[in-house]
Amino acid sequence: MSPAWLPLAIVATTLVSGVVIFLTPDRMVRTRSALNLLGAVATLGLVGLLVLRVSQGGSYATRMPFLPGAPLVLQSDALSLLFCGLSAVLWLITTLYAVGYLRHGAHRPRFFGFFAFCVSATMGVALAGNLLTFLVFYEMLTISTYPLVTHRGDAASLRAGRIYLAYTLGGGAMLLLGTMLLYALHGSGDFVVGGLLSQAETRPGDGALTLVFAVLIAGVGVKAALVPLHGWLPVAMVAPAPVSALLHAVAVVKAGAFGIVRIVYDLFGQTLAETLHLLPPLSVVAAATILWGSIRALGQDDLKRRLAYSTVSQVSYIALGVSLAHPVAALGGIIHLVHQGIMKITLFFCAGAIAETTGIKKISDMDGLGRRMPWTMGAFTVAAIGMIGLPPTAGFVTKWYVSSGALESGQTWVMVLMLVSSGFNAAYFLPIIRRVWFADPPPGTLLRPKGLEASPLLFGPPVVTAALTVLAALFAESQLSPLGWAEALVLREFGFVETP
Amino acid sequence: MSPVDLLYTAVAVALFGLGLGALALSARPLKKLLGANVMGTGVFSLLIVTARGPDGATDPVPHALVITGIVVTVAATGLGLALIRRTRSASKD
Amino acid sequence: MPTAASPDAVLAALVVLPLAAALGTLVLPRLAPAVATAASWANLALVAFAFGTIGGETWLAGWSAPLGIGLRLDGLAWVFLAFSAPVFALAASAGRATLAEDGAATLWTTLIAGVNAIFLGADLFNLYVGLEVVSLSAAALTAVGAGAAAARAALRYLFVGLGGSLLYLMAVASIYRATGALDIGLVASMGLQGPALATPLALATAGLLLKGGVAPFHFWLPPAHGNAAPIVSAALSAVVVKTALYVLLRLWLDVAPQTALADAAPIFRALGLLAVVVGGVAALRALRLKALIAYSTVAQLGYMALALGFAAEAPGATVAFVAFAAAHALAKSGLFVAAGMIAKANGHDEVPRLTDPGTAYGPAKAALAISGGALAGLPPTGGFLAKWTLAQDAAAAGAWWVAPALVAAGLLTAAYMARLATAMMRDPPENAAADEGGPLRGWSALALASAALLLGFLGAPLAALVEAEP
Amino acid sequence: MTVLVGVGFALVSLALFAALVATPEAPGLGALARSEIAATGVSNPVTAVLLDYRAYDTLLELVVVLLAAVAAGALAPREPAPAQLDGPVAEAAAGLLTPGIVLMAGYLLWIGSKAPGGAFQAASLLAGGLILLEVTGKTPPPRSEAVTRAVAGLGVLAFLGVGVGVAVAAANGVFLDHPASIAGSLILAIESAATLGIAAGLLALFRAGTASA
Repeated sequence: MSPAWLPLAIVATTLVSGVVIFLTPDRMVRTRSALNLLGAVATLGLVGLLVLRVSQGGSYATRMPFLPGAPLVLQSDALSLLFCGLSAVLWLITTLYAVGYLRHGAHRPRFFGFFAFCVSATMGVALAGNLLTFLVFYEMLTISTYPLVTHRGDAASLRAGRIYLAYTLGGGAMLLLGTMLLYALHGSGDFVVGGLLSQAETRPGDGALTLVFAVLIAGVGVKAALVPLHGWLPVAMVAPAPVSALLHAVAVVKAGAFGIVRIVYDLFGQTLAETLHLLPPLSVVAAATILWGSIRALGQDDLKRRLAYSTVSQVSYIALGVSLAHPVAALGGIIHLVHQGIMKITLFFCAGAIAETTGIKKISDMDGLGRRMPWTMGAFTVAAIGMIGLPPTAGFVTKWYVSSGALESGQTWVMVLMLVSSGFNAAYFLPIIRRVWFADPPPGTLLRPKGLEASPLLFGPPVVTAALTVLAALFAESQLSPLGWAEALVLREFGFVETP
Repeated sequence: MSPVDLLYTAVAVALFGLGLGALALSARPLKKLLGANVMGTGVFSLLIVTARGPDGATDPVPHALVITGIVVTVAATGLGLALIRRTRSASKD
Repeated sequence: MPTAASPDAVLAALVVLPLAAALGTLVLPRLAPAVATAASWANLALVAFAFGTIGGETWLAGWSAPLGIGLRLDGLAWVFLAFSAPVFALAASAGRATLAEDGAATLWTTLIAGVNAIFLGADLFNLYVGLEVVSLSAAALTAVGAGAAAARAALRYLFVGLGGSLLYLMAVASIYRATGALDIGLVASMGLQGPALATPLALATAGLLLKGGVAPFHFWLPPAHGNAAPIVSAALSAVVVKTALYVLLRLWLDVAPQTALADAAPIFRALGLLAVVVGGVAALRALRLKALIAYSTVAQLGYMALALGFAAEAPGATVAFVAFAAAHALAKSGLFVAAGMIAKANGHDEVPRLTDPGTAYGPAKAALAISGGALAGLPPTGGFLAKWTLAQDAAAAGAWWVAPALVAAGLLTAAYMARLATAMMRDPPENAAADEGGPLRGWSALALASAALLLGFLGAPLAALVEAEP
Repeated sequence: MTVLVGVGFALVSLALFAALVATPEAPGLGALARSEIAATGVSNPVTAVLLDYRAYDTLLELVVVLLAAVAAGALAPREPAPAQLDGPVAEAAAGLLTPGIVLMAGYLLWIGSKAPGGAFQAASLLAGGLILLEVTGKTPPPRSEAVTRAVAGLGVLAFLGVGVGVAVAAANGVFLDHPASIAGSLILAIESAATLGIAAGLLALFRAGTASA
């Protein structure tokens, strides 16, 4: 297959597998699961192939005619591969988890069909070569995630769905408006290394550009759950666990954060962003979100809602890193894209496993759970430590880079913010760990089930992702680790070294 | 325009306006239908006035248009009556 | 365009074929539905074949202007034919029960003939007769096989049609009186201005806006489209209202000089915005499913009026007008057919109580989702293409308020489409009858909706067709 | 409110009248129509316009009558009404008038090509006669609704048949382009079919109207 079609192939495989899954009748569980896995493995293979080729210096773009003067472009650059790789790996793991989680639910073809569409949209968002393509897949992501959020079909899910749609379609509308204005003003919205607008000879007036920046950031900010646009995320926790895991820890939230990175670096570019001093307000909003998310997380007794608010806070690390206008901080921000994904998905997997096997949803009922579900709670603990940012976890790497970048660029308030937020993280994760391992379970609960603590499909995935959390930190320096990739990208972005 | 043409044009326009008023404002469907017919007659009289050439030779094209218009209006009126009767009989049972 | 077949034969055939089918339905009443469906598909094939004769024209009965009547097929006309024909074909296949009603098949074929006659018509009076053929067929079809409410709606629709046609006819009479010509090209070359141009244009525009259901003349549309049978509602909202707006476009682009359109632009923009708001809010509050969809038509027609409002300053706006017409036609007809099925499966059509009709309705639900996206202008559908083109052209012409207005209107549409999405996710009560949804109908609806999606990718060819020649 | 709208319409009419008075009348197509009449095969210019120059308009007009007749029949309530006119005077009158009416209709049809007359006038007269019979209880043919509708389609059938036949005969000629030599007889053929068609159509419209109110 000629390489130029590789990016399109990645997006298409998941799309086609989604359509095929839709057509398989409900009762054919095994065939559907097989199809699902086949799709996931095929996508992972293609992404692997792409990563390999790009590391050997190739670069691939698929251009498709779409609107007059504005084609659809899917291209592979370091940033897209980072997000693509993350999604492909985690999709495979989550598919396994979802098969175990939904053993006996209704509407499964619909669930897995939209699940595949959603990943296809995420791949599209990752590989988008211009703002228009990004918008198309960004909206497709909204549409394909809505049925997943409202999967249970009961009143609570429908209400959550309505709120979810209101926020995400509102965000989509802002992004659409920004895209329309940019294409009207500048005629193109291609993502260019070093920033399309900073390198453009003639560009629209500063006022117009600032407006477009604000509108675009508001558009992606909804999915990136920046305060005050984060309201939908805790509400959407009513969705089944695999949805919360993949979507709200990886796909949807990251699409927003990824959008911020694209807009700041590849659309406006570092230099223009600084001259128009667009970044300070962004860093203030990011900081506010980090604090607000952590504070709200403290007060939640429902495990998934606490994790949800933690996501709101954690995602803004990416926005913060990017908005500090310093290479090392930017590196921390970008790398958190991957790290937060791995850690948060572990936590959601565990939350789902706990709810599915023991029915416990409240943190106050989780006493002594460690003895009953050692593997799951072990993975939970590793991920929780990662979120707090203690070595040797991926979380530590992120915070290390962001804070050292902030120090070097003299923005010491960021260092303080890092410490405070780590404190908050500890404040809402450590009690859970203490309760799970050191408190004794309420009398009469089944201590140690004879066989496995839950179906292997439920506790396997979190253990794998927890391991990844640790591995990402230990092998941070190696070329193929997320950090390696991010380093190549950031150095290129800041112009220290030519692209490979 | 000769005074006679002026008069005919005025009558044509008046019929058109009255017909339009009746069609739009009257509540009873039969009256609306009659209004439409009067409005049509207004347009057709204007066409006939136009057909009167200055040298007395009439222009056949407007005449043909009027015949076509009249037949279309008759057909529409027939359909309108059938629909009025259907609304009455449908609302009865 | 290489004209493989002579335009004379092809253009005439586009009108003769449906009329022959109409006679067929009279001669073989029991086979009427089959004849009507076959004719609809043959019409689609003929329209596809007619692509080769774009740019061709034919003077019927051998007499050229000013005495004779011409049929002309330019890119614009072909696009209107190209989105109407699939609607008729797929709706006919999805509505065999409705076509079996007494007289329905005949009216369906005369409706197609009237629509083709209008899109090909190049003579002002001939367009009047074409509009009458369409109005009477549509009004009668609205009442066919439906209850008292549909009969009342059909009667009001007939009166609106009659009033609109006679307003238009008075305009034609005034134009003939001032120019002595009826052919559009000829009248345009006469260079009418002042009151001789303004009055007929105003009368014709009022009449055509009334027949086109553009707000504030939209009062008749929701009852008519809401009460008719699903495939009739599909044909009415997708094609019939567009015929009046097509004639309006012809008048303002071909007959009136560009300065006249520039002067009238603020009116069309105001009407457009009014329609978008009125239709959108009403759709948001509508209780019944078909009323919601009908009010959505009122809103979507507003986009077309808005596009016409910019046609003077930015030629690309005509492409937007056509794209809105095409995307709405395909998406709305798919939506009506799918909604008809879903309402029947639910046993009622009150939106707040609608529930998921079950897996047998997969294609219908997919059609609902895709057409909802197309109407809301979500990328990559045809609706998005239309909005994008209009926003870019308006911005080029300095009207920066259009982009936010279109995006806000899109949100409003998405809001009332979300009501349907919520319904489709609502699990049915246990005792819901699992009626086996007709397989064909669901796929017809999905085919129409997918065409609206595909349109999103045909921006460049569409622009080339519409702006082919002056 | 209605007064307001009424005043609005009055203003519209005044504006229209003012515009019409202000615009000079164009000479119209009278001279041209007469100069070309030789090729149409008829000498009455109005019939020439109706059946040759703008024959396509007339075709669509016949379609309107046909579809109105079909629709009215389909929508009217089912039960046919008893005869309204009965008694010896009515029956005698019907008996006496009908042959005259049919003859007169034939004459109007025939004279149409030379003087004012033609299909529409003949059909209206014929329909009047048929309705007279219908009302006095002697339902004239075509009796069943299906046959009436089929007969109502005769006019359209004739137009299509001649129009396509002429185009095919002239080797991709133009629809309805009657060759000058046989134009007159073609037009007469079409007019005769149209007379029967429109008469049946009007009869169908009448029958739809008389079904019980």
